[in-house]
Amino acid sequence: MRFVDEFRDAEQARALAARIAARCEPGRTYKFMEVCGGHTHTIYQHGLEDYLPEQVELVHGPGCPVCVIPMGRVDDAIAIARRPEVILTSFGDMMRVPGGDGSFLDAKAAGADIRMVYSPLDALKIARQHPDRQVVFMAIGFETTAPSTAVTVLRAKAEGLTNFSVFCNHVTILPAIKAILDSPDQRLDGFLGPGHVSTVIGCEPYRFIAEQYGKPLVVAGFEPLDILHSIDMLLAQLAEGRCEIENQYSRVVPWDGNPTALKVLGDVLELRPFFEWRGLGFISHSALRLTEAYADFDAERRFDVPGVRVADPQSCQCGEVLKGVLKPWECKVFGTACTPETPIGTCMVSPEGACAAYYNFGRFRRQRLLQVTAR
Amino acid sequence: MRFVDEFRDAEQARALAARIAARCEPGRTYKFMEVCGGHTHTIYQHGLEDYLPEQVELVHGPGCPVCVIPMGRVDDAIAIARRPEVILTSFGDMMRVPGGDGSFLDAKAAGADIRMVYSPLDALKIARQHPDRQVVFMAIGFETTAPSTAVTVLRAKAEGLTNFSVFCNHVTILPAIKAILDSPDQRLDGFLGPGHVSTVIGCEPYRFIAEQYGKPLVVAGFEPLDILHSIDMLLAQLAEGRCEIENQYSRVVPWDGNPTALKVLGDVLELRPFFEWRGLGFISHSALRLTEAYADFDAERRFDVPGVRVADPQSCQCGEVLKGVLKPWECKVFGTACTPETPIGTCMVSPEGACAAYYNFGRFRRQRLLQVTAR
Amino acid sequence: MSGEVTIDGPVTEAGAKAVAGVSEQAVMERVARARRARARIREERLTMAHGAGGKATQSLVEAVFLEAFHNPQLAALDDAAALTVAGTRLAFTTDSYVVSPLFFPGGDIGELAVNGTVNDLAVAGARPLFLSAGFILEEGFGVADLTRIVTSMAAAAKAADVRIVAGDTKVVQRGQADGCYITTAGVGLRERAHDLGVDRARPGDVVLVSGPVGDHGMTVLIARGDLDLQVDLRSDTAPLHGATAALLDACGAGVRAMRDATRGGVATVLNEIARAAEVGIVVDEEAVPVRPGVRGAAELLGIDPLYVACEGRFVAVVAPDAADAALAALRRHPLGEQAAVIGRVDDDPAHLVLLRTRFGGTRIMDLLVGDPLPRIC
Amino acid sequence: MSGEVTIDGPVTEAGAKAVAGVSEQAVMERVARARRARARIREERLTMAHGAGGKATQSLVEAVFLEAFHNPQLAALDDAAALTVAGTRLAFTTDSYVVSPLFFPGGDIGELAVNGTVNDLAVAGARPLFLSAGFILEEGFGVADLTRIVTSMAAAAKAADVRIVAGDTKVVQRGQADGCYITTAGVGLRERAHDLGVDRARPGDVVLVSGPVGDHGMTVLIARGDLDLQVDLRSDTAPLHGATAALLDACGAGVRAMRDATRGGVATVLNEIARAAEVGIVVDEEAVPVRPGVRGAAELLGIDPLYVACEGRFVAVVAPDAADAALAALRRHPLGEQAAVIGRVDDDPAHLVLLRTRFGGTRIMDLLVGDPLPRIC
Amino acid sequence: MCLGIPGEVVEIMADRPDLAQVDVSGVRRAINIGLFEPGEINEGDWVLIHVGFALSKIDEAEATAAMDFLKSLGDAYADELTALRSSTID
Amino acid sequence: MCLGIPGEVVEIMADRPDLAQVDVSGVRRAINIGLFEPGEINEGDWVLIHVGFALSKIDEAEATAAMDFLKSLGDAYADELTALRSSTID
Ligand code: SF4
Ligand code: SF4
Ligand SMILES: [Mg+2]
Ligand SMILES: [Mg+2]
Ligand SMILES: [Mg+2]
Ligand SMILES: [Mg+2]
Ligand SMILES: [Mg+2]
Ligand SMILES: [Mg+2]
Ligand SMILES: [Mg+2]
Ligand SMILES: [Mg+2]
Ligand SMILES: [Mg+2]
Ligand SMILES: [Mg+2]
Repeated sequence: MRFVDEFRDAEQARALAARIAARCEPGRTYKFMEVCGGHTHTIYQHGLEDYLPEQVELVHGPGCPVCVIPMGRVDDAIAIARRPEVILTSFGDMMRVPGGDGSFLDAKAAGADIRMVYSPLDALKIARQHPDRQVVFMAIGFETTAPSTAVTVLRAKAEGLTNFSVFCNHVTILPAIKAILDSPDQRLDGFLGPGHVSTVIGCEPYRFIAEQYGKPLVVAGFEPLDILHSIDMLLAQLAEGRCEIENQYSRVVPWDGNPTALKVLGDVLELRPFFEWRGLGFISHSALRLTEAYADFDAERRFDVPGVRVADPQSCQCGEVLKGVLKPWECKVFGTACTPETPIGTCMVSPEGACAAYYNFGRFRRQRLLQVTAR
Repeated sequence: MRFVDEFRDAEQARALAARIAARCEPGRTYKFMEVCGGHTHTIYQHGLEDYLPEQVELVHGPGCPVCVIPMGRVDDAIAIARRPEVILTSFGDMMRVPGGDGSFLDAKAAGADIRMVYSPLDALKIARQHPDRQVVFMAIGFETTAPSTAVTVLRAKAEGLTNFSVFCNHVTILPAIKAILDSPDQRLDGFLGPGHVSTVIGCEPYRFIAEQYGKPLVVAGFEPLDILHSIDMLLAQLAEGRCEIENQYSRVVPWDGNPTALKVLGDVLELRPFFEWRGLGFISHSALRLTEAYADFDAERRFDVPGVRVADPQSCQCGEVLKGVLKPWECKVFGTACTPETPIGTCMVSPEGACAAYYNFGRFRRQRLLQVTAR
Repeated sequence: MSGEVTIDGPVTEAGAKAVAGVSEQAVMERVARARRARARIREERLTMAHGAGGKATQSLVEAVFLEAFHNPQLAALDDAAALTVAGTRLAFTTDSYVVSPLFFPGGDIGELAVNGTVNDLAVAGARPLFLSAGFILEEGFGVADLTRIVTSMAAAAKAADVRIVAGDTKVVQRGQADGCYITTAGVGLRERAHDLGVDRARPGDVVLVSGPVGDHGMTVLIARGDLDLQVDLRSDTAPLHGATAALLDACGAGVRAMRDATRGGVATVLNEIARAAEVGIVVDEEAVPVRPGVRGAAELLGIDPLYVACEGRFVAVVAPDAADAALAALRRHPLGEQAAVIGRVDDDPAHLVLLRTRFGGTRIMDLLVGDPLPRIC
Repeated sequence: MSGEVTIDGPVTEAGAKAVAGVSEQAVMERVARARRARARIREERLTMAHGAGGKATQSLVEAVFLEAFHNPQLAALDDAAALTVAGTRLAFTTDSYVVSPLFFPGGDIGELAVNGTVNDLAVAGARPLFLSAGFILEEGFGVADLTRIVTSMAAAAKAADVRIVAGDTKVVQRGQADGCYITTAGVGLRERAHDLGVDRARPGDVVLVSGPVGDHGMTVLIARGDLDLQVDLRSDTAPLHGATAALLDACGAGVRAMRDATRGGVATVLNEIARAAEVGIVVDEEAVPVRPGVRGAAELLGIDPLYVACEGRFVAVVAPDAADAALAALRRHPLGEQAAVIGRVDDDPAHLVLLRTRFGGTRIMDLLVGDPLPRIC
Repeated sequence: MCLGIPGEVVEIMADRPDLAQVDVSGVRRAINIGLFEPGEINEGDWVLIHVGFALSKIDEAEATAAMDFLKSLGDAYADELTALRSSTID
Repeated sequence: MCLGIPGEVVEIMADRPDLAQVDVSGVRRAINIGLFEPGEINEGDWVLIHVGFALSKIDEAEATAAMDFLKSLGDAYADELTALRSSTID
């Protein structure tokens, strides 16, 4: 596959690994946060850490759209889905995310009409096919996904559809990064910036990270060589005493993002004053909702949404994991009470979630594995 | 079973058979019409003709509610049932009755929501359970069944149900009997009167049959001894030169019928100016519909009923059979193209239908059967 | 309620004349030939009648399945196929269970799925040994209900001395099943040398039924609740291998055929025998054991108990000289205490079952058309 | 799109301290023990995940079915139960087929229902002989479609040299099935003396796959149409008895185990082997044959082709010295032209499958949790 | 036409006087007695049931009279047969 | 986050200029190109696809540059390794 396989080459990985190892100062450790769950997934899926020296530690950030949804929002969505007239549509990713009283999959098993879609436009298609039903799209995702929702709403309006609405859970990445930088217990040496968010917002908005917080950030692609390359770039900045925003993923990310997408997004969606993030609590101006002009398509206005607030389970330490304070295995319930089959926290659900990636793809007994596979 | 088994006694049947045989004048044949399909069913189910001398011939009348429904009414009902909001409810008897384009069973298989009920009140229950649907009851039957429909409509009104209506196909027996008596090709010696219709209308209304047409009528019960007894009573009248209305079924039929039922019926239902009968064509004042006061519960007013008119198939001779002009086996398609699995006419559908009873329970090679079973 | 009467009917003389001169006998012989003709399926879509065990089912099986799969074992349409593998005489059968409700007085779908397949092996004269079970489960189905069903299957398997050795589970979307469907297949060993088969009935043979008929079907119909009937009835579901073995032990080759009277009831089994063996069967209605509750419900609903399914009763055809031993052997078995001789095989009228009614009359007892639906006429 | 940021999160130090002093290694050993623990089922209701072939299916099978039906043949969870009846070595298996759509490029539910059961017998080392077929049909299902399915079954049976000797048909109400479900069971003869079993894999053994993986599952997923993808793919459905026989002829007792890679794909089969034999398996991602269309669709949908079902591919574990002969034998067979050695068995880490990625890294390849759902993250 | 079946009224429902429990050979069902005036149908009465309604109250005296008549015919016939047989045997 | 996959635009739909057919390893799908101005996306372009939308147009020059850089590293490393090996053998 073009633009994919080229960036999965083992030989070049070995070269990059050697370069990375060479850059590490003896006795110093480097802690980088991959903001994005997509990076986490790549790291584990390809076994990328096998190429990293012990000195380089990657910690998982808050950039998994599924992981940051608070339980109460899941319950709210289920409450909407339980209405007999409603078809709730959702990406497959959401199906197993636990709310306070089960997941979409459980609600579906109990009779709610919940359907998976691949694109928000598929939800629109379902709305056209079922004029007698109310079709609600459970919108999740960062700035990457929000423009697609916005286009879909524009289309619904243009077609005059009265049975389509959006339950909007779009979040924005910058306030989450700022929250982490403001967290007192965090010591990071730099960031792997979210590649696909950046296709929309570009690279400029990260400047405050370098300038106000003094941390370098490299916007990174999602193939394993992209990540190794980005780590190499971060190490280079540190070695050279630079602190900049760089773009490793320039084949996909224009420095200024996608102006058309930003315009559509600004037309249809606006910042909420506050939004709750799983584990992180309420963060101001961190999420999106439909503007007044599109209020007719806002499920929160169309339906009586209970606005459930569910305290995270006592045992859940997703917040710490999302902030990079704890490694997944340091959570008390990791891998025993909390597994991908019976997730307690959302980080265990999405294959992008730090805990799920760690559990499914494993990093444990890493030396042993290397030994075994090298035979 | 009390009031049932006593009237199925083989020994008493033999006594009655002897008496009947003794009453028959040598060289004379007797042709009696059992008006009622229930009688037809009893006759075949119990093999009653084994007890009758060749001189006594029973011919089947028009009294099978299913058999007289014209194909167009079936099609109309299916058109209603096809509406997505409608649940059509119907007695099991109607399920296989062919319209111009298939039966209820076929329409159900093709997606219409058609459900069987045992009582019109069950249809009401379904309406209560599905407030978001329109529940239509396909009402069929003579004066026996019409009062139950009337009570059901009264109850629906009392409960203020707005999602229940009746597609009324109730017919009245007297115009049909009169039509047969007026038919030029009919030579009958008397009638077995419809026992269960008479529980409602009583025996008086038949008087014109004796007085204007000079035919005796005995209101007959439905157990085999009831029928043999009634035949004996008819033969007695003929032998004695009487021509009267008599009531063999006095344990169930009061001479004056059921005044409460008649009142309810008169309140809720009224005669239609005309109604089409399968095979008999249009007969004036022969069927019932809801009165103006209950117009809200009339499916014909609530829905846009197409009012389909379907010519009976060329090969169909149900009319002749219903009038007793043809025996079932004399119809050209009997038992070959027209069978209970693939009925062309309605007489082949209901187990009360003359053709179905004849086909299913058989009378053919009657002597041979007697031979075989007597071994 | 009365008024002027006018008539606008078709002319009738033409029709009446069309068949003038043709005798009833000639017509009825033509009809009899048509009755025996190979089944065709005319509908474009399946209706519930195609699953009811009567004529529509027969048409479906003959026109679609036998047509495609033609081989002698299947064509016999026996309860179980008789196979010989490396010299070992096996019986092999399958049935799918879709009963509603899943739990009913006297049993549940799990017990049924074991007993039904055990019985198909048993009436084929085989010793039931191993079962497989394929589950099709509806999304949302209760795990507790499933556990109850599976536990009941295990108990039934133990009671029937068979092992469930192979299985499969599928889950389908909500609304694409009715909770739980089970398909079992069974393998048995045909230990006895002599073969059974419904085509082996001979004129003079005697027909027995192992107990009261219709309990299962009527129990389930009423348990559905639509009819609002209450009655103290229980399904007759039971494994018949003991009773069939007792009969075979007592009569040996005197047993011509056995068949469990499931879907379509005793009447259907008798018709299948009459067709397969090209014989007539005359049944004495009075002799057929029917419980009062079954009879009462049947009268209320306008259904004939002889067409109502049993799940623990079988019909046996035995040679005339084995009849007494057969009845005695059955009556000694707990599941055959009310066994009865209900009729006999005759050479004529071939392919037909005749009923000598309780009233003393005679009629044909044909395969059912469509479902045995409650009726009001 | 920017503004004042405030935080109102939980205190984090407490959590962080709770595990202080516990090593990653200690935690991961506890986790590994939990991984191996007997499956439990916690849900009150079944979800689609219970039918997807991954962990939920495993829990359901172990906690409900094995628990109730405990017997050695079933507990082996082999593709087919190994039975011995009157000295004859038989294999017996069943599967239910609920595929949607019923017709897809390269096959249909009928062909699948025959091949699937034939394959379960074949990979058990048996010669497939006889099948049964139970049909659960939805009221309203088209007779023409049914005929097409049944005709296709007949052709598949002929191709696989088996006979369909027993059958059953049920019709359920409209809305209580998805057109047509088929459950087949199969009986085969275990002609060879040596036994196969997924518990027989030994460290040092070599793992092969008979051809490109995921064609069937991806074809069906795309044929459903919801994803609006067009691709030139066909189901790989095929009877494997010829290929398995060729392998057994070539390697005899060198063949330890075979399993067809159906629901859950090759990854699931490998996990089943690792669990049953208490071994580790190391797979070379690069060596696994995957067609470009499958790969492209998998990337688009965020699905791993190793978890996607095949219906005409099997995994074989062979002794080290039989590996070359095995690969050669498979490659000579038309269904094994693209056969490949994809990994080997190791003694450690027991119960786990490790994937050496194309990129040169290593990761666990566990049983799937839930359905392989298309995802956007 | 119109399947009708005799059943015994075993209970008038207290809260719904238009409903009665009837018994048919041990089978029970609630039926509607709204085609009779209140008080007309009582426990112990036999009624003819049609589509879930009591259509008619069975007149036991009339039933007995009919049965007696039929029985008398049967007896007479049996006597005659016996006489016939003895005459033949003689 | 946000699975994105490169695909080649093989057709702009004539009747729906906001839709394009893309090809990913032989798999085709219609995707929405409404996040670009009309004319910005053309046949032969490669785009990054996310939830059925083209999110970004892939810059082939940048991609080539990145690949060349990585390749140069790889080649250098390979040379080094060869050198190392020869030195060991020697
Ligand atoms: S192990 Fe579970 S509860 Fe703990 S941080 Fe991970 S997802 Fe949250
Ligand atoms: S045989 Fe058929 S068409 Fe002819 S009269 Fe009877 S029902 Fe009508
Ligand atoms: Mg059977
Ligand atoms: Mg069977
Ligand atoms: Mg059911
Ligand atoms: Mg059976
Ligand atoms: Mg299976
Ligand atoms: Mg298998
Ligand atoms: Mg199997
Ligand atoms: Mg399907
Ligand atoms: Mg299988
Ligand atoms: Mg069967």
